[in-house]
Amino acid sequence: MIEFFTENKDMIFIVILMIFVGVEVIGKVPAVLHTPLMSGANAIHGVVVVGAILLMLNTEADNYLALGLGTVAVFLGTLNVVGGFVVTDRMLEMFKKRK
Amino acid sequence: MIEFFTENKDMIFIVILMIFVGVEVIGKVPAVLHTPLMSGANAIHGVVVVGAILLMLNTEADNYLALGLGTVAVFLGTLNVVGGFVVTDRMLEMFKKRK
Amino acid sequence: MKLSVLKETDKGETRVAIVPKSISKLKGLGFEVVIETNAGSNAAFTDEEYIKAGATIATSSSEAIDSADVVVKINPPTPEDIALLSEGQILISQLFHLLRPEITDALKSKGVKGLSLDAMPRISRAQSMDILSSQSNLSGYKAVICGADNLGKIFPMLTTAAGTITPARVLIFGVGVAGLQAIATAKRLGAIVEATDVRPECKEQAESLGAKFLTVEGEGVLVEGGYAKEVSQEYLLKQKEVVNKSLSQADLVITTALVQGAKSPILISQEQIEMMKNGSVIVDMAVAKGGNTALSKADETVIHNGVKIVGISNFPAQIPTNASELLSRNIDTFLSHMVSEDSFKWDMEDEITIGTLVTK
Amino acid sequence: MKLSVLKETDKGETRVAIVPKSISKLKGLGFEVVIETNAGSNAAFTDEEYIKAGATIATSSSEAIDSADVVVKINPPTPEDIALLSEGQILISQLFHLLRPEITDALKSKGVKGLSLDAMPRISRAQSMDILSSQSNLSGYKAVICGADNLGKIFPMLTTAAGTITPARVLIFGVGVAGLQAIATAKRLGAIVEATDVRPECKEQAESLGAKFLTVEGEGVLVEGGYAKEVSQEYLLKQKEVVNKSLSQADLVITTALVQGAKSPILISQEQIEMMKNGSVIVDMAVAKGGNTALSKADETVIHNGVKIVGISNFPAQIPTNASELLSRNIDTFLSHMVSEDSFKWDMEDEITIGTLVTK
Amino acid sequence: MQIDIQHIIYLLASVTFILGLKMLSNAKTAKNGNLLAAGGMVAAIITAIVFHEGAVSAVIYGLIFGAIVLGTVVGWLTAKRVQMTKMPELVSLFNGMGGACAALIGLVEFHHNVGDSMSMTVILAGMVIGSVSFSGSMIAWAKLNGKIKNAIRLPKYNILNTLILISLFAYGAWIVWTGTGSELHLYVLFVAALGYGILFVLPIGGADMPVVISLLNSFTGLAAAFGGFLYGNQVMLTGGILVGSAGTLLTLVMCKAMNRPLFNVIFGAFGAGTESVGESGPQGSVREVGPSDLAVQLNYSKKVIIVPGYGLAVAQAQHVIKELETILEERGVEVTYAIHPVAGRMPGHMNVLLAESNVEYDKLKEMEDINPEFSQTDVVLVVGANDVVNPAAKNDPSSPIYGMPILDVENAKACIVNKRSMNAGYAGIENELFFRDKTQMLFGDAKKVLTELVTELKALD
Amino acid sequence: MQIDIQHIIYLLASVTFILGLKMLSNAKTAKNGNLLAAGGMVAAIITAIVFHEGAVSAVIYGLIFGAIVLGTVVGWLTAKRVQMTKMPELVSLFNGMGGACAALIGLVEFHHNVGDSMSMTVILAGMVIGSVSFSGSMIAWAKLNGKIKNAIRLPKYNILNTLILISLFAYGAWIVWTGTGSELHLYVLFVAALGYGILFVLPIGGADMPVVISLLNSFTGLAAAFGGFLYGNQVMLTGGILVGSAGTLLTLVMCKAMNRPLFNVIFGAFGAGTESVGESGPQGSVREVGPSDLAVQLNYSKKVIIVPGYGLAVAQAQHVIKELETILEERGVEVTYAIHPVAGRMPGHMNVLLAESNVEYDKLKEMEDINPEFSQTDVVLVVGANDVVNPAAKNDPSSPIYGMPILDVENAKACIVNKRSMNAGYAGIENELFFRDKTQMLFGDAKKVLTELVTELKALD
Ligand SMILES: NC(=O)c1ccc[n+]([C@@H]2O[C@H](COP(=O)([O-])OP(=O)(O)OC[C@H]3O[C@@H](n4cnc5c(N)ncnc54)[C@H](OP(=O)(O)O)[C@@H]3O)[C@@H](O)[C@H]2O)c1
Ligand SMILES: NC(=O)c1ccc[n+]([C@@H]2O[C@H](COP(=O)([O-])OP(=O)(O)OC[C@H]3O[C@@H](n4cnc5c(N)ncnc54)[C@H](OP(=O)(O)O)[C@@H]3O)[C@@H](O)[C@H]2O)c1
Ligand SMILES: NC(=O)c1ccc[n+]([C@@H]2O[C@H](COP(=O)([O-])OP(=O)(O)OC[C@H]3O[C@@H](n4cnc5c(N)ncnc54)[C@H](O)[C@@H]3O)[C@@H](O)[C@H]2O)c1
Ligand SMILES: NC(=O)c1ccc[n+]([C@@H]2O[C@H](COP(=O)([O-])OP(=O)(O)OC[C@H]3O[C@@H](n4cnc5c(N)ncnc54)[C@H](O)[C@@H]3O)[C@@H](O)[C@H]2O)c1
Repeated sequence: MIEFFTENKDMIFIVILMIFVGVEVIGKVPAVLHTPLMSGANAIHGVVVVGAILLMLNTEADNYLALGLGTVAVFLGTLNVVGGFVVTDRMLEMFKKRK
Repeated sequence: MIEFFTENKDMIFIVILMIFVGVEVIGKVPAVLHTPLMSGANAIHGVVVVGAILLMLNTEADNYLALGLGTVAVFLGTLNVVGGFVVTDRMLEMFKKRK
Repeated sequence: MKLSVLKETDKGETRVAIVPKSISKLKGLGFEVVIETNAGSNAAFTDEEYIKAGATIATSSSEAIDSADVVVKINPPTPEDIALLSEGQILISQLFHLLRPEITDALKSKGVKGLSLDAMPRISRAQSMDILSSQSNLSGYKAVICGADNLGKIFPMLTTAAGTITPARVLIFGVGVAGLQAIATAKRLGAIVEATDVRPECKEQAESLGAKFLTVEGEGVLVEGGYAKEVSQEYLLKQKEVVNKSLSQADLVITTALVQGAKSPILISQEQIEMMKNGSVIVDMAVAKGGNTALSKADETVIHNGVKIVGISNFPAQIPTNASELLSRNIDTFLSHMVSEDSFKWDMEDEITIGTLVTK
Repeated sequence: MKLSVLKETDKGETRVAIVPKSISKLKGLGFEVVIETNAGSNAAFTDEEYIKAGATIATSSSEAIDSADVVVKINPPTPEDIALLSEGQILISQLFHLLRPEITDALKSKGVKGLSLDAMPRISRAQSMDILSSQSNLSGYKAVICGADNLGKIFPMLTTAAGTITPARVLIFGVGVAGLQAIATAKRLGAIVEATDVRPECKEQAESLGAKFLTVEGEGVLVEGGYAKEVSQEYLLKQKEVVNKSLSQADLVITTALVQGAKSPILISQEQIEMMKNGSVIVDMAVAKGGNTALSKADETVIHNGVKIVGISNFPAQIPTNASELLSRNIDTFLSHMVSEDSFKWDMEDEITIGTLVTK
Repeated sequence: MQIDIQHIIYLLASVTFILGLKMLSNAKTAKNGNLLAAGGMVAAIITAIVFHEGAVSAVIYGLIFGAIVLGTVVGWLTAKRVQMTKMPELVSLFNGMGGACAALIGLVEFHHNVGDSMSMTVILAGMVIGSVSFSGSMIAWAKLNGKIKNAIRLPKYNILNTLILISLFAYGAWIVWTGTGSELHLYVLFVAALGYGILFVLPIGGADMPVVISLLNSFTGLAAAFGGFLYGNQVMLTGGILVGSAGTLLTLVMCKAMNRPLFNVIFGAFGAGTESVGESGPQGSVREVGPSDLAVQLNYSKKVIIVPGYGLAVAQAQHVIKELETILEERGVEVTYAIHPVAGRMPGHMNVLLAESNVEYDKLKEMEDINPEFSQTDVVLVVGANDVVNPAAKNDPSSPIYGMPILDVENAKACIVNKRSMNAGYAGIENELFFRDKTQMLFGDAKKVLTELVTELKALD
Repeated sequence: MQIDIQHIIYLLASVTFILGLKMLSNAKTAKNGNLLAAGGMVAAIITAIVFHEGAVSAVIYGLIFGAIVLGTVVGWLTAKRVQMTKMPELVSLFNGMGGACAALIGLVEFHHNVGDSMSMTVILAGMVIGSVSFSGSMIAWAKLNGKIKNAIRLPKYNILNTLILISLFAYGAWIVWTGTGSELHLYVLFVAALGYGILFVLPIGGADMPVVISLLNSFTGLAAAFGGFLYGNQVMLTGGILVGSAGTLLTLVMCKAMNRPLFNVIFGAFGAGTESVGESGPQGSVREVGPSDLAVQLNYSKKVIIVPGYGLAVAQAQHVIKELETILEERGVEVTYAIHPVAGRMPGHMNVLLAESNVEYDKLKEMEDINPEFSQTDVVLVVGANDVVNPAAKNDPSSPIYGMPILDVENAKACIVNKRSMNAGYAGIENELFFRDKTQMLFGDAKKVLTELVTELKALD
């Protein structure tokens, strides 16, 4: 365990810092922004699509099952990313001063 | 440069994140806390004393100049750390409810 | 249809039933409006203004009543008025049919349809026709002004180089329409206001205007449809206990307590008056119905033991302009409710018609 | 030392110079206090209260004046008072030495030392002895109450089921002590208040109480030590222009403009009164010094063209309790300034002594 | 060299995520923040494809592009077409897609890493969490959608769910421990995780869905982070962790705003409390609004009308309402007051109050004058009034207030009603207005909630 | 193994720094935050010593311990003994010590790293920044201390300073570029940096010292971070960077609070603005206070007396003052109003205003009644009053207000005076009170600053 820690100490520190940043960033958000913020965060975790892409790129061309699942994964991930950002953008429309 | 970057990419990312954390942490501090906060931060950078200690530990026992300067550095660093924390603590006394 | 407005003849009355502003509305309803000359002059409405608004002027009450379809005034008709009225005419005014049945009888025998303004049912949609509300409201204001004028002190607290004047203490009996407006007015002028009423919901209402409410925890009050109907003797005794301290400190006391269809209750006895401060003032707004104190006299100021008891039976007459405006609006709203397509509807299903039509 | 307080004999005067509360202070200064019987009764201070406070009662003014060291009253001494006074006595009252030199002359010839309350220098440390301030302040309040009582309208805006009553518009001329209190009181009651004065600093003061200030951009005003000394004819014309619109909309006008040591300026001419609304009211507080309108008459109500012009020369007498309290405090503070170790100091370096001692 | 640039881009993308989220938490910068993060995302995706080393068959590229293009088109269109009111359920749907993506990655990668216990742990954790997030989100979506109407609760569902959760852990641990590569175990775990997600969300009432979605959102973040760990991919790791931590905090903040303890959120049993308020009444359900949401509505309005009633007087909120007016006017919102002739308990009651707090007389409008203006009004704020805005006066001849003219607040674009409860007013009758579509209830003492509203408004600047 | 534990401890220490700083930015947690960070620091120092690998002579250990013990004793005693008012200068002094420590490290390490341009860069940067911080801090300390009284300005000091700064850069770059190991160059650079520090702070006025100290503070943080880079020591790196970034932001925040653009802060020319306000008047200098500092003072008081004057009326601040009263009373502070008989411009002026905002009559105290109470009062807040609190009425027989009784606000522990400027009141005379030691001026329109004060008070909860 400690060994794992030492190997990945920077990574772990990054994770800890990232948690801090995540928490801090949300810290004082006015309640009105809860939903858009949730939606924006939702789009960001769509970054999982990168994993799906890497998976595809590393899969042999004849592993049809893997390719099939991978393609679906890329599709779903993209949906998450694109849909997420667009819907957030639309939610934020209402914050534009109406004049 | 890019090479330096790649070698230290985690370090650099940590630095970047640390900057974020630093900025976020201060973000909404009420003006009343400016001085104690400054004083607390002042104590924290006293961590430089760790550098002075490492310097001493790595210096040969006969390098008198280095040892002399190093000892002074440790002394000054300790002053920074101890004085900094204590003075901050005293400043914060006034935030105790008087009853 | 011809609608005639009479000049009030009661002593001290200064109001007029219809003001120039209402005339166009009445014309819209199909009325031709005739005003007895100088009917509005005491309320600052000149004949010229009426003419400009589209009315015609009658030089006398007989001229006005003659050939009128509808006759409007505020106070009950005098015997002379009744003599001038003729069969089929409609009279709109206060008729007090329960208290003064002789008037209704006279009208009945003459075949005059009497619509009594004081009999307006106190339901939500009739609020805009309710002259009791509109006039009590103004009275509540005026009672405070009258009290302030009679008092040897000022209302607000003032810290000055020549010492601090303590705020006047005002105590109000009865937190109905008049009582609430009195609270508001006294409070505005800076007094410390206390109030009491038999109805418990008045506490919140009084407090919503910044007054302290003196709650009497007593039995024996019958409240019906928002009105105190009957108050027992025990209750009145309890009330005395509760208010006595406030009474002895009060600079101004305003009483507004009425009980529907009965003499007003005596809330302040002679002994209580005697425990009041030298120089203090009581304004009795219930004096027309007998008064709320043992010593009040209608339209007189009695001074007893250094306490002035001011009894004014017709407060609205002291603010004739506004009072007439509101009355006129009440009446024109009432008429527009009663009339449709240039004639009276006489809808005998309608609560308002049933309530106000006291002689058929 | 014996200090005697006389009962006021002027018509309509209800105040008393010393109230029971001051007596212990006066005794502390070394005075034995004698009060003419019933001196305070109109201001709600009974003889018993005075006795309880430590004073003795004199049955007549002659008894009171006889053997007194100091005689105190509010209004200037009557010829009878003067006849009773004797050499070496000190008289404290208003003496109006500039306007009515005959009084001072009479006192001088009798050898009476006269301390004139109205001659109090208006410096900071004399503020607590300044009866003009203390009485003007109460007058400002009372003038509004009086106006409200005379007006056929109410002050506040009210939205009711019978229509909306628009707020009364009040216009105040002269933003001195009385004018400011009048602004405050009218504003409290809910009126829309406008005010004007020759002194430009009054703008901020009026606004600090919620009034709109009508600035007259004119030359020809001489202001000395905070007092308007002289106002030119051109200025008055300019002022008319500025105020005429407000005047024609006003329901109540209160005038307070005084010019020290001169007749009060006429600010509202007859034509201007004629442009005012039917039913509106003017309360002229300057009427004792000639009045601010062309038609005002002291202690009379003139009705011209539907406009009531109320001239009351002694407003404080209408709030005798508070007015007497403040006066009494002014006087006892004055005395404690003048007296030390049981005798008068006659410090002729002292501005207050110099100013008030008008006959030596 | 390539790899270096790749790292720089990943790093920059991570930074855009942080900045984007940061900017999203401020009304003024939110829109740009979203775009910034989106930009970073695009860069990260392109980088992943372009900088890949080693030969890849064209088919695979084709599949990837196809999936991306399809995903983009479908995602874009769905997001663009959805109605404003349906957005929360769409967020839930998209969140589920992300979770599914993570789950699929786990399913596929499992084989490659059998034996490496660290990797297996990471893969299984990502897969389980992704699956829970997926199935849970789908249930949440169906609920918001109205496809599932009620909170379905198995008997003792709390204990059941906790047991399942523990079993999932244990099972996963066992798979890693034994190092088994068996497909069966993998799929059983997968199905069990899906099942848990469903059971987790099913018992929860509709009112609590936003909290659940936020929680599932942070789950998906966590799943993405595990993916990042697996591939040693920084942008996935940071993006995932960021959403995981921010999402968790957001959930807590939302819980706090709704006064619901975290414990109940995790172990089911939610929704019971608010639902009774939110969906009571014979006439249907009322919509609640909080001071903060109202603050935005007001801040971005052009014209606001305040309708004061007796409750304003009871709460003595006249000074706060004036403060509200001042702030809104400063922000360029036109504010007027509609004074009903019988609002309060005495004629002119409202006038007395509003004069005390120095509201200008010009701002007080009579009923007849203001009624035509409601239709051009963005927000009507009814403060402690009830009977004077009760449509029964117009519609219901049996009502005691029938025939009384009322303020036509319904004509405005939105109508907010502040009162302490659903209790009746003076006339003692129910008010249908509260159940109308355009109406939102702001419950609480007028002085208290308006003070909160003012605070939120100030924070919005 | 050892090295692993060392890393874990360093990591935890870094986290305590972050958490500590975070907690320091909230009044309630600040004290614990400081202790937490101190704990982390102790752990980091012990770790550095204990986990060192390789033999070290006992002498060196002795030196280290000696230095630490001495530093601890001296630091502790100085910090404990200093007066409250002298704390800022002490902070500056300690900051300088930290800078010196960093500079010394650079001086010594230079030799070991000649040739390695990366390390040289890091070392020189740390040394230069540390030196500037050291000498700058010493000047700031001397200024606050009163040892240096005036802002000393060389002619065209702006251009001069900029030139020196550029030269420092260039010189350092040249040393790295050439890879020279010459001691001479090193020491020249060192001295030049010290010189820059001095010239940088000298021209700056006393009022701006807090900003400068904060800036120098972040410099020292940066210097420490370079040290961390050099040794590959995480805790130094993170601690330093944290302080560097937090300090920079803090500096900006402080600049904003003082309305001074960042440009002026870096390129000299500060202090010119406020000094004239801050130190004018024949009677000495006035102390200013901001709404936020005042908020703390009030929040932690037991008894507060408000003295309203004509300015309250002019500003129409009666509603805000009532809000202030309400909040303070909620926090358990006893609030009363002292009404001077001639405050305002008409008798009873204050009564009219305060009645409008519903201040209870009981809370209004007359002069005679309240004067004895001032001595038991923590804070007196004078709002727009002047003559009525002017001690000249008691002390100065030549004053036009001599003999007028006044409110004895001086007897309170602290006296805050709000007005817009140093202008006189009605009587047109100066007020010595404003220059007294216990007095702090809160400049600005009463309504505006009191609103800010209320906002700050709310934030404090
Ligand atoms: N104006 C007059 O002259 C007069 C005289 C007599 C009767 N009335 C009658 O009074 C009624 C007036 O209508 P309205 O709409 O003004 O009043 P209303 O119909 O009585 O409604 C007032 C509402 O305010 C809410 N409320 C009470 N305290 C509150 C607080 N502290 N904070 C927030 N909300 C509060 C109450 O709901 P919750 O309990 O849920 O909070 C109540 O439903 C009419 O029916 C009228 O006929 C008027
Ligand atoms: N009460 C009476 O009956 C009466 C009558 C006539 C005269 N006086 C005289 O008036 C004086 C009253 O004393 P005071 O202490 O109340 O008033 P003051 O001495 O006139 O001082 C008021 C102070 O308020 C400040 N101020 C003005 N507007 C402000 C705003 N918007 N925000 C914050 N501060 C503001 C002014 O300073 P800045 O300009 O720097 O802001 C001024 O120095 C006495 O000298 C008294 O003799 C009283
Ligand atoms: N249409 C409507 O809905 C409508 C119209 C007008 C008034 N009202 C309501 O009717 C009620 C009564 O109004 P009102 O002013 O005409 O009443 P009122 O003039 O009949 O009586 C005045 C007040 O005196 C009180 N009172 C009676 N006996 C008392 C006693 N012994 N001691 C103390 N107080 C006593 C009554 O309770 C009442 O509040 C109020 O609640 C008012 O709001 C309703
Ligand atoms: N001891 C003191 O410091 C002290 C005491 C009392 C009053 N004062 C000040 O003295 C000033 C005057 O007070 P006062 O009430 O006794 O004044 P006043 O009674 O002499 O006059 C009343 C007001 O009328 C105004 N006026 C005169 N001619 C006018 C015209 N033609 N048009 C319009 N307005 C006109 C005056 O400017 C004054 O404001 C005020 O500023 C008051 O605050 C100071």
